[in-house]
Amino acid sequence: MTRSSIAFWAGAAVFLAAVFVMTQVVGNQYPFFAGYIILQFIALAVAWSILGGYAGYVNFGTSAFYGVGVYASVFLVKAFGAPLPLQILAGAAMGALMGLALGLLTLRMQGIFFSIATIALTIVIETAITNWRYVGGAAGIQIQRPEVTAPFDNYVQMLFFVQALLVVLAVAISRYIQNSWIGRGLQALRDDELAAECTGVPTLRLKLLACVISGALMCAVGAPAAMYLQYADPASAFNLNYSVSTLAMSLIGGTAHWSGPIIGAIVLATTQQLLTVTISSEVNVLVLGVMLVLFVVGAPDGIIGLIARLRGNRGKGEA
Amino acid sequence: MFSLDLLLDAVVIGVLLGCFYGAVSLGLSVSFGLLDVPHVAHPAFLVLASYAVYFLNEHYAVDPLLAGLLITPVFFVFGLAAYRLYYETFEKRGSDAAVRGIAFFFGIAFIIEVLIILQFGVDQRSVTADYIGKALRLGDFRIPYRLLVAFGVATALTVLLTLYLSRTFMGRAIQAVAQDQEALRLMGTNPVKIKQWAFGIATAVLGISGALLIIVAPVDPTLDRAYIGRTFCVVVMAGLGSMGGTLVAAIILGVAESIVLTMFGASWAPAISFAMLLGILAVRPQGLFGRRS
Amino acid sequence: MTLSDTQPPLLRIAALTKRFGGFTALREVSVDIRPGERFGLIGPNGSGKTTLINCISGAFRTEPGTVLFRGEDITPLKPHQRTRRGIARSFQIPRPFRSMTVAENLMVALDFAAHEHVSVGQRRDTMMSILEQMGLGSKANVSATQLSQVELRKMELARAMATQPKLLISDEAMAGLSSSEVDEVLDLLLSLASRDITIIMIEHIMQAVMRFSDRVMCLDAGRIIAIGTPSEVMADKHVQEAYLGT
Amino acid sequence: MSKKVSSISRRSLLATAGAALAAAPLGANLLHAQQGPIRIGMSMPQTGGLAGGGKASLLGIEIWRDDVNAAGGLLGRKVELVVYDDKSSASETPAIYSKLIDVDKVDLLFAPYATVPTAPIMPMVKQRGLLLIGNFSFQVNSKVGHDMWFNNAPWGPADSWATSFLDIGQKAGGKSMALLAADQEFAQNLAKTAREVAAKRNLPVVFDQAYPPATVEFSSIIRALKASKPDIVYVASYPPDSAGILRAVNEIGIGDNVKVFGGGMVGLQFGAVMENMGSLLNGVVNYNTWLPEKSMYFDGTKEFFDKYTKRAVEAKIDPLGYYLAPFGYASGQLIEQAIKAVGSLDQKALAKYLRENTHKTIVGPIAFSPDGERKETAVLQAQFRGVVDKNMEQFRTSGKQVILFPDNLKSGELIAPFEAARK
Repeated sequence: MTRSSIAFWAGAAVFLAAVFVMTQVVGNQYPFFAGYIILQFIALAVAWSILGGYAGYVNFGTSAFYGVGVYASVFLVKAFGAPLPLQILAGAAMGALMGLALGLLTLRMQGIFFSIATIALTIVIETAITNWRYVGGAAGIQIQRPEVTAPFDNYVQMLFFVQALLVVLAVAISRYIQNSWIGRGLQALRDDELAAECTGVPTLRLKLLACVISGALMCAVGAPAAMYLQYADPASAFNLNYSVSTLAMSLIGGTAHWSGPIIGAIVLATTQQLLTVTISSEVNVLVLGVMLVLFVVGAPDGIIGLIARLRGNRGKGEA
Repeated sequence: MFSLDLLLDAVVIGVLLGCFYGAVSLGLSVSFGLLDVPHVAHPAFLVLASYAVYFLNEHYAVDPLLAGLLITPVFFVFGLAAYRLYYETFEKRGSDAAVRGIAFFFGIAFIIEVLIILQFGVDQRSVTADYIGKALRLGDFRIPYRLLVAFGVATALTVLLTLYLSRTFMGRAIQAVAQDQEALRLMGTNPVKIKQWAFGIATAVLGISGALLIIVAPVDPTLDRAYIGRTFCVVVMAGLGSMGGTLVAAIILGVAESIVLTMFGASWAPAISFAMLLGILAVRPQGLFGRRS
Repeated sequence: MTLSDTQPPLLRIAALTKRFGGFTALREVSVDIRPGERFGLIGPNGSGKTTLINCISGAFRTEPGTVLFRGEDITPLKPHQRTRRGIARSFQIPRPFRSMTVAENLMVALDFAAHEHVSVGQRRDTMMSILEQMGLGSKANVSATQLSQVELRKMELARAMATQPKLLISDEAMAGLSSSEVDEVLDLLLSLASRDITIIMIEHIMQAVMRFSDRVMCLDAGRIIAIGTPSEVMADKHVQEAYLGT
Repeated sequence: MSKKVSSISRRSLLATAGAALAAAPLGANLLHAQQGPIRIGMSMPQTGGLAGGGKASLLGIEIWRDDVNAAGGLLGRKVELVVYDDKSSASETPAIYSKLIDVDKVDLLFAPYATVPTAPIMPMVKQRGLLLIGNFSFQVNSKVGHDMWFNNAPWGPADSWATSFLDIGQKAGGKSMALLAADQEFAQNLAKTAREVAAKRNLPVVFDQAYPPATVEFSSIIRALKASKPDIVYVASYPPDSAGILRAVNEIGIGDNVKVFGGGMVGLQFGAVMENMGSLLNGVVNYNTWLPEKSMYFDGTKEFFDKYTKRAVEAKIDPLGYYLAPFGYASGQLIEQAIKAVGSLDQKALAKYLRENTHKTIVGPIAFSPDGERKETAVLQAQFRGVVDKNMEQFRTSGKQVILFPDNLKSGELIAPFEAARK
């Protein structure tokens, strides 16, 4: 293991330990409720940018994957009373399949066509779920949580920890991809697809791989949301907000490095959570809009890019 | 339930509805189809135009279509400015313009949404005119005048835009810029100027499209979200940049939707049209009337 | 083509036709390229040179017609599969991976197209030695966007070389360069050719083509109008007509 | 730590203060003023699809707060509202209510407007044993079974809605029903009960369609409905669609055999929509919660609307505000009466009081059944009459919407068939 790998895994271990200790010590529930949402967006943004960031294929269908994750859980709970780990695994499997199908169908298309196709896919899936009476259809469905298992004494605390695990998983995968030949291949095809092909990069296969991994992770992230809300309805599960927010988070953070989406998600999700409980009105939406515009105009490489530029300048100053 | 009468009726209504979809997509067909600008704020501009029309209709009793015409110069200038901003910040910098452009236009769309809410509130608004709420009777058939207006406006806009693009110098330059920017640069014309002009035209068209939107159905500030999918689908299905193709694709979409609404499970209507788009993209990525090989 | 050829051809193009809609860009083009050959491809603008390259490298699908490489029919293969079999190319307008450094540009090729599996360390050594050969040793960690025109051309060739090709196609690698730079690139290509790499060179600069090529082929309007030694082709009256205009 | 101490002392102080209240109000006020206000927490949709209703509902609650504070507050303490925007989405409310409970430590909870944002918080308030005043959600407690839930909406038993409408239709001679419902949560719930009631009565359902959200044009669907020749047309629709449906009905026609049309169209209660629809509304029999008919005025109703009308203009929200705003005010009145009677903020005691008594509000007397819904439905079915175009003020006068149900509030008789009532 290289030094940076050791540092990364040590950091991940410390993070998980801290999350775990928090679930055991903190009695106030709010940090877990709000923290869950923030963690969920981190995982979504990281998963999204595997395809959207590294490969440059903008997936508008985050909400489709997220929603399918939610409804995979709803179905499993209703049909078999399946436990949480199984829900997440099933979600991931569904997501991988969906990613594969989406990829096969659309990845031959150039950039923006792919994006449009993902919008279409979202609507098709949402309509299908809306018409599926077994999982509640348009009317939505209320779900009973099972008893919480030790060592947690509260379900939301457990979900918080589970979501933290998913974040670590997503980041580890994203980091691995970036540092491996896969990441280099994706970066090459994002820069220039034909040049990449002519340099030996199997672009279609790599894109499919990215699509499958990204899809599996996004669905897995959605799966525990059914238990978090104890309620699911198509309009909320397939909300456009998920698609736009993950896109925004990745871009605000920067897509050049695996840490970009994390930073972006922390900044934007925390801001949104804070605004929800402070200003709390349409200004909230306005802030998202203004942040998006300011960042893509003023900091095209995101916060990561800003930091790099600052460092670069300082380095030059010293030299 | 099946009857020939109903089917015929569904087709007629579908064609008219499709014309409406076409009319609200034409601007996008220029801005996205010809100029490759990922203009996801197109529907937000559209709703903004509807509110402008509403304002004129409500306070000065201006006919909605006339109001739509009146705001086109304003929207033209607005479009010029929007493209300039987009160009300076994205296109000029080259790669990745599409991804950031999408985020940028989403941001713009949200800002417009909120500004409308702050100015007009969240209630839905509609306009009044003689042709709203009445229908043309043809024997057993009844066709709402609203939709006939949509039909007329859509055809007129399509014909005008097609003529403009093929007959005028500027129009041909716009077509050329869509094909090959380099060639145009060699000819000594500045492609940026031409694209800016074209984006202005695309936005100006939205003035009339916006009027149509509020004539056909009431609008509310967040209506734009429902039209992102629809308008992009029409443009992509048509194949980028063909005005006539846009209208035809929109009509196909309208007819499909109308038939499903009438004959089969209505709640499947959106899935049908978008599945159709997915199918077309899978088989024929350049769209039905695509310019790209 | 001539009977004196005892070796099988490295690349055989047989009755290749390419249409774009109603426009025929290539018409029944057939030609064999011998191993180790320095092959020049000339023709006026729009004659189909780049289209032919795109068909050989796999960027365009061709039908009818076949492309055989070392005896294998590669017509159905994708570009990356052809690259892995040993066909590399550069682009008329350089297409670097803009978000990467020069070294990373080469690493893509080494990661994906290298024939044998070697350690990361060895790959880095290979990469550096290619860069040194190309005179880009000092630019390894410079972003591809900061290179000059001639450096970009060299980097494209270096990236192509990093795929360890048997056939290198150079698409107007000298366009827009000064005469001293042209000589620089030409020397590079000649040194590559001396190492058993077959090279197809597309070029407008006649001097360079004449100096470089064993054999020259001239295309006009998608057809072969002449093929032979440089001097034969230059003397051909069809070629002169094509260049001086009809 | 300090917070815990203060909350304990607050509770003990409350007990003494409650007793002292009647005897020495002025002194008690001084005492309690130092304790800080009673804080009522809620989320409310202020953006997204439910924002229109949410804002009107909130204004109703705010007017109650101002009234009660003007009268000296509750238990001598001022009332304060803590309100967050849930963006009309289910995914926002769990975190918001956790914040209200665990961080803001509010004294009482109100639910957000509508079912979707309310559903996810039901298990949470049940688990914590908290009182929750519901706000126009539909059958959200039926599966959860929380005994400290009280819905301010006049819905009553789940099927009463369909029952009253079908009663009217059948009395007018209707022998078949057509059902057109939006493919969204509330409308689908209505449609479901309508199907059940129809089945119970052997009323054939000749047309049953769910139309998707964001449908632009209803002409073809109305044409298909017309072709099925129903006597009763039950429509469960959302605001943007209600207008589209009525327009299409007006343009396409619906057939002479239709006796009654309407039932569950959301949107025809909002001023802006009604003004825009104008004469298209005539003849429609639709549900309502409050109407300016003589029978609907109770103690304080008129004063409330005087205040509302003034403030709605500034806030750019529904100028009429019949649908939700008075019920927001009534939510406040419910809690006000309970606190006054119990004399403390003890949630169990408040819930017991609310469950066992009938409460006077500006929307009439309210009594709850064990599931926390109204004991009897107070959903009005009213027919639009003599409405003219482009006139908001007409809706403030009686007679524009004649109440047909319930009997005790009735202000007129049905005019049938539908086409006749349109003239």
